[in-house]
Order: sequence, then C-alpha cells, then structure tokens
Amino acid sequence: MKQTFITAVVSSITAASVATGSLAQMTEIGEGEGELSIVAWAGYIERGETDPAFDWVTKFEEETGCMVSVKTANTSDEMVALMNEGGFDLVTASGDASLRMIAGKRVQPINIDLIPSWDAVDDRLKDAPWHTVDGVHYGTPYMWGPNVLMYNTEAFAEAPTSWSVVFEETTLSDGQSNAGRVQAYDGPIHIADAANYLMHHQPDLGIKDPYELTQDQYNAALDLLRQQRELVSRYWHDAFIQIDDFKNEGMVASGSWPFQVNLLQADDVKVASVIPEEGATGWADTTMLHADAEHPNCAYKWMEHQLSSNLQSDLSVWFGAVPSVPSACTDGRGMQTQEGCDANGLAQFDQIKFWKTPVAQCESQDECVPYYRWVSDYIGVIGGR
Amino acid sequence: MLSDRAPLSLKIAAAAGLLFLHLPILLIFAYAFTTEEKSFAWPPPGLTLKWFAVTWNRPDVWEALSLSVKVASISTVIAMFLGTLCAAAVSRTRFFGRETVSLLVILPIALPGVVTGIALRSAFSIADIPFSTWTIILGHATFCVVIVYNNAVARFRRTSGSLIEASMDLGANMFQTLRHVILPNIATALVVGGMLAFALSFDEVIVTTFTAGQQQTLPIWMLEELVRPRERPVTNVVAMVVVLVTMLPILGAYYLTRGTDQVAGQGK
Amino acid sequence: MAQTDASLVQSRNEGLGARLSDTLWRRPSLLLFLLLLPPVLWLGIIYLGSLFALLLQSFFSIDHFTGMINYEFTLRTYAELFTPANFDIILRTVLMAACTTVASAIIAFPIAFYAARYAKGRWRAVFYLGIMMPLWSSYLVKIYAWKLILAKEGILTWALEGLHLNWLLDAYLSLPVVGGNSLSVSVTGTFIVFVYVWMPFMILPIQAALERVPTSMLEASGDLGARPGQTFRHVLFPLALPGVVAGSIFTFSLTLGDYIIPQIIGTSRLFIGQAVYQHQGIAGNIPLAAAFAVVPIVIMGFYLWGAKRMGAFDAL
Amino acid sequence: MSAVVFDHVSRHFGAVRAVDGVSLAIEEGEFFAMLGPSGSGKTTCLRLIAGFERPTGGDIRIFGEQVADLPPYKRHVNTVFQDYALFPHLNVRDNVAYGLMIAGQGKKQRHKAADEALEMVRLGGYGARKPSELSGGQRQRVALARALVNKPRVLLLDEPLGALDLKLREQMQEELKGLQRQLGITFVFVTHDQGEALSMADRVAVFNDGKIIQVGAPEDIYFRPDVPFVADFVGSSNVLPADLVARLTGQSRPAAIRPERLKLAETGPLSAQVIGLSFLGLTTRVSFQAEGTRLTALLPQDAPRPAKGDTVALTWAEDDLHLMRAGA
Repeated sequence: MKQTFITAVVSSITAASVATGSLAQMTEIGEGEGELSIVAWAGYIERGETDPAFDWVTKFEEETGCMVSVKTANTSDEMVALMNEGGFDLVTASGDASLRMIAGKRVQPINIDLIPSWDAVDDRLKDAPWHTVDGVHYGTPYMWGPNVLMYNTEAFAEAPTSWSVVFEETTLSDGQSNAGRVQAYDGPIHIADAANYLMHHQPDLGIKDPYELTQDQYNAALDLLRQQRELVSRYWHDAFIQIDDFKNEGMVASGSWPFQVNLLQADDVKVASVIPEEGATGWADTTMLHADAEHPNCAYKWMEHQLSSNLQSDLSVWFGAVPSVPSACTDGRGMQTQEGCDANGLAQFDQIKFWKTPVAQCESQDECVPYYRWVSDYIGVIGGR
Repeated sequence: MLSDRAPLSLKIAAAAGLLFLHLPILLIFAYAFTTEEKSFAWPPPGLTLKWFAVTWNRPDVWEALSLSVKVASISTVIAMFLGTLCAAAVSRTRFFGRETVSLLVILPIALPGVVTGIALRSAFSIADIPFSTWTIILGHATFCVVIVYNNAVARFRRTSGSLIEASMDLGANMFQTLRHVILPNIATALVVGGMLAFALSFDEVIVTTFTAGQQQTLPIWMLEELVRPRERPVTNVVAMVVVLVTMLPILGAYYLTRGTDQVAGQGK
Repeated sequence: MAQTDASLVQSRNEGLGARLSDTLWRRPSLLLFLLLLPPVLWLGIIYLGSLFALLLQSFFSIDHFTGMINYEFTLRTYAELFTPANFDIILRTVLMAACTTVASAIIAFPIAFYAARYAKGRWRAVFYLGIMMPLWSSYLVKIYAWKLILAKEGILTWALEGLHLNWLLDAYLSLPVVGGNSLSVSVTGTFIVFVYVWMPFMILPIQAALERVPTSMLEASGDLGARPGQTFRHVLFPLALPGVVAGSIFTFSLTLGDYIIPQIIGTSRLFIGQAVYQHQGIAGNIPLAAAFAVVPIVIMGFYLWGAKRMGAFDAL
Repeated sequence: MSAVVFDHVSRHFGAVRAVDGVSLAIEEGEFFAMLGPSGSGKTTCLRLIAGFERPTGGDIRIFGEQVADLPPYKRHVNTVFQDYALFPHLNVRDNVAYGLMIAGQGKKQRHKAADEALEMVRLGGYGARKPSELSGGQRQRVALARALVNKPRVLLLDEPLGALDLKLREQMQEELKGLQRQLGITFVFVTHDQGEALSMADRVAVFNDGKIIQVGAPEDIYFRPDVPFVADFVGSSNVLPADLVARLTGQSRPAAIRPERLKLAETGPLSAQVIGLSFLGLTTRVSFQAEGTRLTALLPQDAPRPAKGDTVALTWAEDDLHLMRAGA
C-alpha cells in the first residue's frame, strides 16, 4: 500500500516534469508581454543603480515596454539550478552551464532570423560549440573575457608573470609570504585553472585541455589545489565579497574578473590585473531562452537589443569584457574603444580556455573525469581533504 | 550557604557577559553615522546624518520594509489564531495524542531553520506552488505558532479552570464565555505572543531565503547587501533602524508581562 | 418569581451560536476536534507534509550532467553523505555545535545566576532587558557587527594596535587549525559569532531553572555544613542542569542548521547548513540537499530524546 | 416535587467510576450536604447537577425536568466554587452582575440588583474593588452574592468554607444557614468536614467510592450509622467487630458506640487496658486496647481517671450500642 502510494507520487512528479517544454523554435516575434526576467552574472544587467553612467535597461524598457527583472547568480551551478527551477526567461550562461541546460532541455533553440543584428556577431562566436549543437543555435552570444590575475600593486612591485603566486608559497616584494593573502574561486571550475597551470609547468602530464582530464591529470590538479588550500584563507564566490576582501581583509592576489578590478580601481584601491604567461581560463557567455519562457517576445527583443544597442560597448567597459559584436569597439555607439577591447583580450581569443562542462566522453582523451566529480572533490579540497 | 551579596568574581563575569552581548550592537549605531563609505575604517573618520536621507530615498529599502511588515502582520494573525486554538485544546483537556500535538507545534522551531526552509521549498516544488508573498507567509506562520502557543498555554495554566465553568453556570453559553471571560483573561498573553511573533517574523532570514523566490523582505535585503554591498552606509542605517524597530514589540511585550513569571523570549 | 427570571434567561439564548454552543457542550470531543482541526491541519499538512516531501526527495538522485532529478528510488544519495568530503562537513558542524554549546553555557551561567539570585528590583529589570535586547536584535545585524569587528582592517585590530597587543593576535592567528589570515576568515571567528548569536538562548532556561530553586534549599545545604563552593557543586548546579540542557537544545540546533554565519565569517569550509543551501540553491542537487537536511533531524531527534530523559523539557 | 433527583446515575472517567449508580432525591427548600472523603464522588455529583459533567448512565431531574442534555447555562442552578472563581478582570459589582448582563438586563438595573445582593452579604460599598483586593472571606461572600443574584432554584456550594480559617468558618456557617432560611432556596453543598455537614445540613448523604453509603438527618448519621465506614468517618465512633459483638449480644453484626457513651466501671462486659490519655479541657480522652480492638472513651473532667497500663472494665447503656449492617 505504502509502496503503491510512493510510486504514485513519484510517477505523477515525473509526468509533470516530462510534460514541460516543447523544442520548437519561434517563427515570429509578436507583441511584448510587458515583462522579462533574466538570470545574470553580477554586473551584467545594469540599470544605473551602481553608477548612473552604466544603464542599458531603462532605454530597453522604454522602447519595448518589457520591464526587466534580474536575478543575480554567482556560479554556473547556481544558474543551472535557477533555470531548472524555472520562472525565468533568459540566462547569461557561461560555457560550463550552457551545454548542461541544452542537454537538460531547459533552453530552447533560437531562430537567428528573428535577430536582425545576428550578422554583426563576431564570427568566432557565431557557431561556438558551447551554444551550437548539431547546427542548432541555443542562444545569442553576450560577452566574453578572461579570468585575470588581480594583484595588489603595493605587494607586487612588478606585475606577476605566473599564476604561481596563487598556487605556491612565495615571498612577495613587500617582504611577507603570500600565505593567507591569496584567494581562489569558490566553484569547481577552478580545477581547470589548476590544470591550465600544470599544462604549462608539468608538460609530462600530457594535459591537452584543462576541461578534459584523465584520472591522473585530475589527481595532479587536485594535489595542486590542496597545496593552494594552505595559502587561501577564504574562497570567493561573489564578486562583491571579493571586492570587500581586497579592501578589508588584506588580500593581495587572486584569480578574478576584470569587473572587480575596475570597481576596486574606481575606489582607489591599489590593484591591477594581468594575464600571466600560462594564459587564462575565461568565459564566453550566451543569452539563452528558457524552454518554458513566459515572455518569449520580450526575450527576442532583448536578444536583438543586446547586440544592437550601446550595451555591448558600455558593458565591455563596465565589466572589462570583450563584446560579442566587434564593431562595438570602434563604432562609437558606447564608451568602448579599440584600445579598451584590446586590453580586455580581444586578440587573445585563442589563448583563452573558455569554461565548458567537463564530460566523461571527452574529445581529446579516452575517458575524462566528469563534472559531478569536480563538484564533490572541490568541496572536499576546500574542506581540507 | 550562599550569601545575599554576590561574590566579586560573579559580578565581573556577569558584567563581562552582558558587555559581550551589547557592544557589537552599539557599534552598529556608531557606524550608521560614519562618513566613510567604502571600508570598515574605525574609528569613523567623521560623523554625518546624510545617510539617513539617502536611505529614506531608496525605493528598494521601502519595498523590502513594506513586504516585511506585510508578511509579519499576516503571519502573526494566522499564528495567533492557530496558536490560541492549540493552546486552548492542550491546556483544557487531556486527550490521547496531547504530547504529539505539543511536539508538532514545537518542531518547526526545534529543528534547524534550514530544514524547515528546504522542506517547504521541496513541498512547493512538488506541489507546483509558485513563490509569492504567500509562500513566505506560509513558512513564517508555521514557526510563529509556537510563540503564541507558549504564551497562551502559560496563561491558560495560570487561569483557573473554574472561571469558564462559573461563566457558563451564570448563564453564558460558550461563545458568550469566550467573549466575556476567556478573551479578556488571555488578552495580554495573546498580545505579547503576537508581538513576539511579529518580531520573530520581521527578523527571519533562514527560512525566508528558501520560500521567498524573487521577493525581498528586509532581512533578505540586508543579507543581499551584506554579501553584495552597494552602498555600505545605507546598510548601516537600515541595520540600526531594524534593531530599533524590533525592540519596540519586545519592550511592549516586556511591559505587558512585567510582574508575571512569564519570560517573554522563550521559544524564539 | 425565581422561575420566570430563569426561563427568561433560557429563551434568550436560542440563536445559531447558542445552538452550536449546546452541541459543543453535549459533545466535548467535537469541541476538542474543532479546536485542534485548524492547527493540526496547518502544521500537519504544511509542515509535516513538507518534511515528508523532503524525505521523499532524499531518496531520489540527480543526473550529474544536466542537474535534473531522477525520480527513482535510490539510496545512492545517502551513500554520498559518507564520502570523506561530505562526512567532514557533518563532523565539522557537530563539533562546532558542541563547542558553541559548551562555551555558551560557560558564559551564560554567571549572567543567569546573577539575574536569578542577586538582581533585585530595578536591577532585575535591567538584567531582563539586557538579556532580551540582544536576543531579539536582528540576527543579520549581529553578524554584520562582528564582520566589522573581526575584519583584518576592523575594530579589533585597531583596538589591539592601540593597546600594542597586536602581537598577541598575530601569535594566535599563526596557530594551526584555529588561526588564519584574520579572525574573520578563521574557525575562531566563526566560533565567536556562533557563541555570540546563540548564547542568549542559553541564559533564559538556566535563569528559569535557577529561579525555581528555593532559597531554603540552599540554606539547608549551608546548614548541613556545605561551603558555598560545595553548595554550588552539589545542590545548585545539578538543579540548574536541566536548564542548561534545555538551553543547549537551542544552541545546538541553531548552530547545526545555520548557513549564514559561516558563509560570512569563516574559512570557506562548509557546514551542514551551507551544504544544504548550496546543494539546493547553487548546485540544484535537491536530493543531496535533502539528505544533508535529514542529518540534523536525526541528530536533533537523538538530542531531544536524551534531553527529555534528563527532564530538560520542564525547564523550557 | 423534589428539587433534584438522581436515578441510578453513574459517571465514569475511563476505568474510574467516580459516581457509581447513585440514586438520590433532594427536596425543595432543603439544606442538603454531601459528605465524604476526597475522591468519594461527592464533588462529581455536584458537578453533574450543575452540568459541568455529563452522566455516563442514569437520569438526573431538576424540578422534574430531565437535564441530561441541558448545558449549565440553561439550568436554574448556580454554583459557589471552592476557589470562588471570581473573574479577575471585572470588579466586584460587575462580577455579581455578570449573570444578569448575560441575561440581557440593562446596566443600571443589573448594577442596582448587584448592589442589593452585595448588601445582603454585608459587602455594600465594595462594588468598585477588584477581587484581588478582597480577603478570602469577602471573596467568598461575593461568590455567594454572584450566585444568588440570579435567583437560582438550587444553589450548589463546593466546599464553600474550605479555604477559610476556623473562626471565619464558624461565622459563615451561621450566615449561610440564615440566608438559606431567609431565601428558601434549595442548598446543596459538598464538604469533607463532618462537623460542618452535621451542623448546617437538614440532611446529609455520606459518600464513599462513588456510592452513597447513607442518607439521613444529622442525628441519624451521627448516632445511628448504617455501616462501620459511616460510624468511623462521621465523628469517629468506636466500631466493634462482628465477632466481638456476637459474643456481647449474640448478633453477628458490627456495632458502633460513641466515645462519650463508654463508661468505666468495676465490672462490665468488656475488659480493656489503658494505653494512653490526653487532656482535652472539658473531657479527657482515654485510649484502650480491648480484645484486639482499639477503643476511645471521652471521660468527663469529674470522673475518676485511670492510669496508663491499668486494666479496667467498660460498660454502656444497651441503647447506645448501635448495631450496623455488615459491609462497607
């Protein structure tokens, strides 16, 4: 009896979850629905609240009548969780989240014919594998950039040239050890940073891609992270907390986003950033449409807006990222300039190892350690295992 | 035998303990007036009142505050209703399962908030209930019941059972008895329970994060500002105001229960 | 004369309410049923139903790639709790809860003792409010205050520098395990804040237990030749113990489930509450979050059972 | 017509038979006492009359009316509670006027009636006070006024004098008796004090184990107990066991004899050893051991007193040895 009941409950739940989501793409854009909800990284959707100069929402709302609400997510895992939970239209997903959402049927294909500015998108991004599966597009490129090494200019007389300052104990130019004064990202994807470092310093491991690691390569990366745990007093998972820690906790070096560097510099904190010799991991974010989006028309309007407006230009200044529309660097519709784009890494596209989800059946190796092991093992590393 | 005068060591220990409890809160008051915007610099480089004006003009603060007040008010009313009924049943009659009922009432507060929170969230997701103000209220009312219940049970126990019999003996039916005898006698206990429930709901954050969806109550707003500071001085001001606002019902509850043996904070 | 008046009373009472009242009098179990129905329905459906939903979720598992839940009965999720990393989280949390409880009891006892035995008149009110105010002050504000105090650039550093005692702090921070770069990123910091936030919950039950000890009992002990210390050890403390246990239910349970304090002040090592929060909210792994949430339920189940045997519920 | 009639009334609480097949008739205008040790069922009987309890079996009639389905607020009876049950949130006048307010009387009218009732219990002028400001005796009188102001046909009193000290109790006994005569209302009162029952009541019912053991006038109860329990409980008679009585009178039944009726003599039917003496003022109480039975005698002050350890003979008038039923 009890068994039957549980089975009944379970099957009704399953039925409910299967019933959701059709995969047909839209064929035309209708009237806006008056609302639009977006899951985004911190600093990605600004309406002038932090700095009145950076506002690319108000104009959109005025033009389309679609009122934008933003839910900030701090990690890719959180984005996937929010989209699985539902109730959102768009998500600015990085490559380590996008494929998982496509596989989970949480996002729907995009009809690029409905986005007039699609042609302006950087050719290197148009068919990028993190949003294009079997030739079907599941999103519109938003912004990309590197994970830079942020450092305190008082602790470092010269810009560090290697990620070693966050992985290995050294004495900095202010005469003190880096122990306790460096941070690392509180997300399993940080294992790739370790793998990237090893790729450079231990070539005999044979790492070809920091997201595709065999068991041995993976173990080596974890060992490096365990060594890093001795140096890190607290991991950062939120841009603003990291900003706080650099101000109030005496942090001097960490993997970071240009966004934090910009904000800290704006507050006259003595920091700078660099892409060290090992190269960097990075993110290439795609605006993806939820399979059950309640406001698809507004969503399409936004995807056009994000490509055609000053958003690409201003956001790339604000966040320190590279626009997906190269012309945004030069056409003067926003604040960005060619120099700015170059500084943010426009030319380094090929050196950046963009975030993607590690899977067991990987291309470069026979069998790789899948993402869920990254998740649990990284919790273990932070916990001291 | 212990003398009537406290030993010096005890005095020191008690005073140190109380200082430990109070200094951090007083600190927040000082920070609300600081001119320093960016860091935690201490002592404050200067004092200003400007942040009160800035806070006053922040719509998000007002929205969060009004949501908090709304949630706390409705939750309190529900909790007062349920808690009083439950207290009346448990204290008036002995029935099978009485212990179970009191355990059921206490459970939402005896188990960690994170358990209550995620349990409610799972239930909402299984039952396909979208997040709204009402899902917050559902959670808050659930753990506020025990506060009202505790206060009401204590009062019912102290109230002689023969009062109700006397009223019925004098011709009043159950509803007249309720109106003329029971309610006037438990009124202060209910008001106190209600005030404490309001204060508890107003300050709750752990369960709320799981049941709130995209809405922000004031504590959620505070939490958001703690981890994602935008204008730290505004947070300082709100923090001070929140402390002062929660103090009002607590002081009220204290003055109403003064001279009785009830301890107002029990069961928070 | 008497009769007419009385029948007057009777005839006036025949409204709907009066009839309902008659029915309820005739069937007291109906009255009890009606009284209990709303609260039991509310708590039974909303709360127990939710706990059941939670339990149900913990027997599911998650597809690790898509993050979607597999609605098939499995114990795999519970097995995951016993991986070293996860088991560490449980141990760490229980240990912290135990330390917090002990420290809270030690700090709370003198305050409760003074308030119960020596505070008279106005001082009694002062003590009472002195305990209630911090208890009811906003939880987040309290944590926020400690962040201001414990940060490396915070007040404590400033104060110690003023006293030329910062070498003491540095020496402490260089200790393994409890130390760290600053107090706000150390285990010690987490511990201090836990004690601060939950300690008031310990004072009230101890005070209540101590107030119930009649003075004559202490006098009897003195009369029988016990020195104050002996009276404390053999009479007062055993009688206060149920109060301590009652208070410890709060400190222990609240520490077990908290996820905000270690997130704001601590070493990034997870506690159970954070694991629940992160697996649920960030990783979307609701089954594992549910399994983690079952851990404090089980621990508190044993704890409450033990506390009941010690008579702590009477002191609540 | 009888004021209150019990016909095989029972009230069980689970396995406990608080009232077990009680039949009883209380006459109109009677001052009726229910006497018994605690737990004997007397209070439950009172609560059955008031309507706070419902019988498990049997019929209860008040002035001929079946009341089994009648809630307390529809019965023409009022109660004076043991703890007085004065409403703490109302002043004395509003307490007394409560029943009239519920009955729908106007404020002026009911306050006037309340003040009159307070006069009657000699508390005129206390109307504005709160119950907590009164002494025990005053509260008792307020409770009385509150019940009487409704002009009940039966007044129930639950240990009405139990909480008062000795002197006040004696005074209130007189007052209650006077009020009852003056108003002519049926009074039913419950007590465990046999002196109170005997001195105030027209008739007394002795309860034990949920049953009525004996009903009768105080003299009957006192001098002619039916069973040893009554003899022992009411006024501590000497109870002689059946086998002893059989030897003395030839009838194998227990018998009671009051201590003041036992005399010392040179020779007598019973020889006893003195085991204790205590001086009581007017009399001296002497305890004896006689053939395995403990006996007590009250000797007048002028009678010769034996010494402890003496063996004496006991005698009595034949009438004074009251034969009882065997059993409870």
